[in-house]
Amino acid sequence: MKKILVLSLLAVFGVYLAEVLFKIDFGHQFFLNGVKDFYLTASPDKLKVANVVTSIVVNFRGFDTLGEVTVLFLATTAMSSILYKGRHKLGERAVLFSSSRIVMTGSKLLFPAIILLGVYVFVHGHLTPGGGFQGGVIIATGFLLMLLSYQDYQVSHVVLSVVESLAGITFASIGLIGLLNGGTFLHNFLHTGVLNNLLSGGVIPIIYIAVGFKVGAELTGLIYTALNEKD
Amino acid sequence: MTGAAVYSVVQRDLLYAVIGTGVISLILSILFLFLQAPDVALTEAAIGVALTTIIFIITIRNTVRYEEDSNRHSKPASK
Amino acid sequence: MEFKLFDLSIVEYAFFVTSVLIILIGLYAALVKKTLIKIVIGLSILDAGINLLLISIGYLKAGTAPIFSPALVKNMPLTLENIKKLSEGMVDPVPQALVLTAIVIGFGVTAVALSLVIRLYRHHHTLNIDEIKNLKW
Amino acid sequence: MNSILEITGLILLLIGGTFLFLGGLGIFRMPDTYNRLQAGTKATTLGGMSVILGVGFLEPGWMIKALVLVIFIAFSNPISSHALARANYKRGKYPYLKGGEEYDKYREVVTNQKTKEEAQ
Amino acid sequence: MVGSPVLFIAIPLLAAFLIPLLGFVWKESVRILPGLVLLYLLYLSLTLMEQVVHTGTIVEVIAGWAPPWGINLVFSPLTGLLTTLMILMGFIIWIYSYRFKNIDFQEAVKYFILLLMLITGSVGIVLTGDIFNQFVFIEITSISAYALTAFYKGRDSAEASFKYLMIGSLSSMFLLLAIALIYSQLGTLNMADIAAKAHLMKPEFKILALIFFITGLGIEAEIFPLNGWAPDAYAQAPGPIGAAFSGIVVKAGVYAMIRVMFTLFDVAGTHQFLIVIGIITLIIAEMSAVRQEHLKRMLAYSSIGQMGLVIVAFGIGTEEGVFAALFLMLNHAIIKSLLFLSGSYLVYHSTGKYISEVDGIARNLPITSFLFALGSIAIVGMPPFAGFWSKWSMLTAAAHSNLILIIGLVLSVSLIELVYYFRVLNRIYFFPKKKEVVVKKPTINALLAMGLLGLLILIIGFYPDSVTGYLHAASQSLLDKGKYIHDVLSTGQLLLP
Repeated sequence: MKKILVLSLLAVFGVYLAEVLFKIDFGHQFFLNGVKDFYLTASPDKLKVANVVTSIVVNFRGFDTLGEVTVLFLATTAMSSILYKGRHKLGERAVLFSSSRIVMTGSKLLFPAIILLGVYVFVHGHLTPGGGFQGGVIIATGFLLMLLSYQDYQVSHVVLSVVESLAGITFASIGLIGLLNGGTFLHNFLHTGVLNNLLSGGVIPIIYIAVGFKVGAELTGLIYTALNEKD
Repeated sequence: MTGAAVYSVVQRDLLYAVIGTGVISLILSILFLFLQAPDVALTEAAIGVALTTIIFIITIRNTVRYEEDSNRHSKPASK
Repeated sequence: MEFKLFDLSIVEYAFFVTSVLIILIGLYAALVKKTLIKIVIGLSILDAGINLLLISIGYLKAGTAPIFSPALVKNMPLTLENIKKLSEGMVDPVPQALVLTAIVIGFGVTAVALSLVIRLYRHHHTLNIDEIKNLKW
Repeated sequence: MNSILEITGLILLLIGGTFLFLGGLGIFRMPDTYNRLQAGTKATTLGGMSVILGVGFLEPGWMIKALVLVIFIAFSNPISSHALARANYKRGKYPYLKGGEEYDKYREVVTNQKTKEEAQ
Repeated sequence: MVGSPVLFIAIPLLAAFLIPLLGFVWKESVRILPGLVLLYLLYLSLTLMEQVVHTGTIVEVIAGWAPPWGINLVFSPLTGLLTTLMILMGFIIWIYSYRFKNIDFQEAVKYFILLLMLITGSVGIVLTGDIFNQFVFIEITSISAYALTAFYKGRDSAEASFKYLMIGSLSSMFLLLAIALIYSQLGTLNMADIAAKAHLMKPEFKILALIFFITGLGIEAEIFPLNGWAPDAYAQAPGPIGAAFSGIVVKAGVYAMIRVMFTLFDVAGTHQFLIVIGIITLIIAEMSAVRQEHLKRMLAYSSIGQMGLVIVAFGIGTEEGVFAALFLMLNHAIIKSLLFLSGSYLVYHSTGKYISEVDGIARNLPITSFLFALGSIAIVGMPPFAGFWSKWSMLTAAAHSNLILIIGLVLSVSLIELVYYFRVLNRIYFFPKKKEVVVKKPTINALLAMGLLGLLILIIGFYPDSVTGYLHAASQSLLDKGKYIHDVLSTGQLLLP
C-alpha cells in the first residue's frame, strides 16, 4: 500500500520535474549574462590559472571550499564521536585471513608510487585536471591499500590529527593574511606569475596543497576509524 | 546506468547492491568525461568508486550481508 | 563527425532523462526500503543523479573542458580577445565546481550515516527499520 | 601521417585492441573464476600496455607518463588478480576439472610437499 | 575598523582546527578556547551591530571579487541581530556545558568542536549572501547536529539521529535541485543578483525552485509535515544541545526560508501560504504538546508550536508583523533555552524523562525550579515578562491587518500553553516528592548560565525598549528588498591582485 502511494507520488514528481527540465535547451547556454563568462576570462587573464575549475574552487568561491574542508573534518570528528566506545583503545581490525607475501610486497612497492601520484595531482591542480581533493583521495587510497594488505599496519593518530590541523590552519590563516594584506578574506596577495607555469596563480597552489594534505589525512583517519570498528 | 541503479535497489544481497552503486559511480564518471568535466570525473572516480564502496563494505562487514538476515531476531550479539 | 542519431531531440535529453530516473530510483529506495544500508544506498544514488543533472546543465554542445592547457594556447598571445574567443567554446565551469563540492559533502554525509548504521546494529542486532522502533516514527 | 613512430603506435593500438577484446571474450566465455581471471589478467595486461604505449608513440610528449603507467600496470594487475584468486580459494571454491566437478589440486601438492619434508 | 563579518566564520574555524593540536599540550584548553572565541565574537557582533544600525549595511566581499562573481557576507541590521542572538546563546550554552557531565578528554574534544561548528554553521547560514554557500553552511550545521544528537551512547540517540539524518539529507538534496534549477535559468548564485533578475525566470522554474527551497529549508525551520525529526532529536540529544537546536539552528532555518520567500522570489500568495502552514504547524504541535508524557518532548513540541507562531507572524507581511515575528524569535530563543537547560536538570537522573518524575522537586532544587517557573510564565505570555511583549506586538500587528482569526488563534494557543506548562509547575511545587527520585544539584557554571538567561528575560520584560530599536531596524531591512539588492550589488569595484 505504502509502496504504491510512494510510487505514484514519485511518478508525478518525476514527470513534473522532467517536463520542467525539457524546457532547458540541452547543450546551449540558457541565460544571457551569467557569472561564467567573467570566470572564464578572469582566470587566465588576472589569476594566471589555466584550470578554470580550480580557480573557481579555490579563489572565486574559495569560501565554499573552506566550508567543504570543514564538512570533511566534521565528518571525521562525527564518525569517531559516534563510534567512540569509551576509555579503552580501538578494537581489532576485521580480517578473514592474512594477505599473502606477494600482496604485501606488491603493495609496499606500489605505495610510494600512489603517494607520489597523489602529490603530483595536487601540486599540478592549477594546470591540469585534478587538485587538492582528488590528490587527497588518491593518498587516502594508498593508505587504504597498506591497511588492507598489512594486518598490523598502524597509522599514527597523533600524526594524522597534527597534519590535519596544520593544513586547516594554513588554509584559514592564508585567508586571514589576505584580509590583513589586501582588505578581503582569501585575497590573492602573491605575485600571479605566468600562465601554465608551475609557480603561477599566487596563493592558489598553496591553498590547494594544504587542501590536499588535509583531505588525505582526514580520509585516512576516516577509513582507519571505520576499519578498526570490530568489537 | 539506470540498470545498475535498479539492480542495486532490487538486489537483496547487500554486497552486490554496493557493487552496483560502485558501477553507477563508474558510469557516472565516464559520463562526466563525455560532458567535458575532467575534474569532476576524477573526483567521482576516486570518491564514488573507491572510497564510498569501501566504507559501505566495511559497514556490511560489521553488520549483516543479506537483507533477509535483518528480519531474524535470534542473531547473537556480534561479540 | 556528426552522428545523425544526435539530431533526435529525445536523445539530446537523454542526460536529463537519466538523471531524473536516477533521482527517482534513489528517492524510492530512501523512502520505501526497510534495510538501513539500502536507505543509505538510496541516498547516494540520489546524490549521483543530482550531480549528473548539474553537470549536464552546464554542458555546451561541442564545448571543450574549461582548461587553458598549453596545447590550446600554443600559438596565440594571451590577449583579452584571444581569451574571450577561446572561452566561448568552453563548457560552463561553475556547475563543475559546485558538483566537486557536492560530491565531497555527500561522501561526508554517507560516512556519518554508515557509522550511525553500525551504532544501531550494535544496539539492536538488526538492520530492519521496523524493528528499531523505540521512538515513535 | 606516415612517420615510423605513428605507424608503430597504430600497430600497437591494434594489437592492444585485439587483446583487450579477446580478454573480454574470455571473461564472458570461461567456465570458472580461475579461468576467467586468467583471461582477464593476461590478455588485458598485454592489451592495456600496448594501448598505452601506442598512445605514447602517437603523442611523443606523453611517452614518459605512458611508461610510468605501463610499469604501474605491470605491478598492479598481476598482484590484484593473485589476491582475487587467493580470496576465492580461501572461500572454498576450487578449479573445475573436465567433467565439471571441483578438485583441489593445490592442497594435494601442499600435502605432498609436507609429507616429503617429514620423510626427509 | 573593529573587524569584519568574515571573522565570524574564520575565527571559529581556525579555533576548531586548533583544538586537537592544543589538546596535546594542555588538556583544559580544549574546554576554554571555544568560550574565549565566542566571547570575542560576542563583543565583535555587539560593536558591529551598533555600527550597522547607525551607518547601514556592511557587505563583506571575499577574495576580492565584487558580489555577482565572488561570495559576499551581508551584515545588515537583520542578520546582525540574528548573529548576535546566536552567538549570545552559543556563549551561554558553552558556559552551561563547560563542566559537562563526566565526559573524558577525547569526548570533550569532539563535543566542543562540534558545538563550535554548530554555532558557526548557523551564523554562516544567516550571514552569507550566496545560495550555494548557504547550502554548504547548512551541511556543516546538520552534520554537527547529527553527531551531537547521537552523542550519548546509552539512549536511543542513534535512532533519533538516523531519522534526522535521513530527513536532513533528503532536504539538502532538494536544496541542491533548487540551486540547479536557478542556475540553469539565471547563471548566477548570488542572492541579490537572483533577486534582481528573478523576473527573467520562467514561472514554472520559479515555482518548482520555490517548492524545493521550502521543502529543503523547512526541515531546519520545523514546518509542519517536515518536523518529524524534531521531538526525538530534542529528547535524545544532551540538554544543552536541545537548547542549541531551538535557540540557534531553528532560527537559522527560519531566517533562510524567510530570506528566500521575501527577497529571492516574489510569487503571489506566499504570505497566505505562510499563514496557512504556520497555523497548521501551530495547532498540531500544541495539541501534541498537551498529550506528551515526557518533559523534553513536551518542550520540543512547544518549540515547534512557537516556530509556527513565528511563521504566522511573518505571513502577516506588514512591518509590524515582521517586527512581532523577530521579537517572538528573540524571546523564544532565550526562554526556550532556559526551559531546556533547567528542565534537563529537573529530570537529570531519570531515564524516561517523564513529567511525573518531577513531583515536588522544588524542595531539592529551589533555584532551578524557580528558573523553570520563570521561563514557563514568560513563554506563556504573562504580562511583566519577555514573552508578553512579543505576543502583544503580534496581536496588534494582526489587529491592524484585520486578521481577527489570528487574534483568536493566538489567544487560544496561549491558553493551551498555559494548561500544559502549569501542569508541570503544579507537579513541581505542590505534589509530594517521590522517594526514589534522585536529584542532581546543578553545577556552578550551569547555574550561572541559567541565571544569565533568567536575567535576560527580566531585562527584556521590564525594559522592552532596550531591544525594540534594533528589532525595528531589522524588520525594515528585511522588507526593503530594493535596498538589499542595491547594497550588495553596488559594493565597490573589483579589487584585483
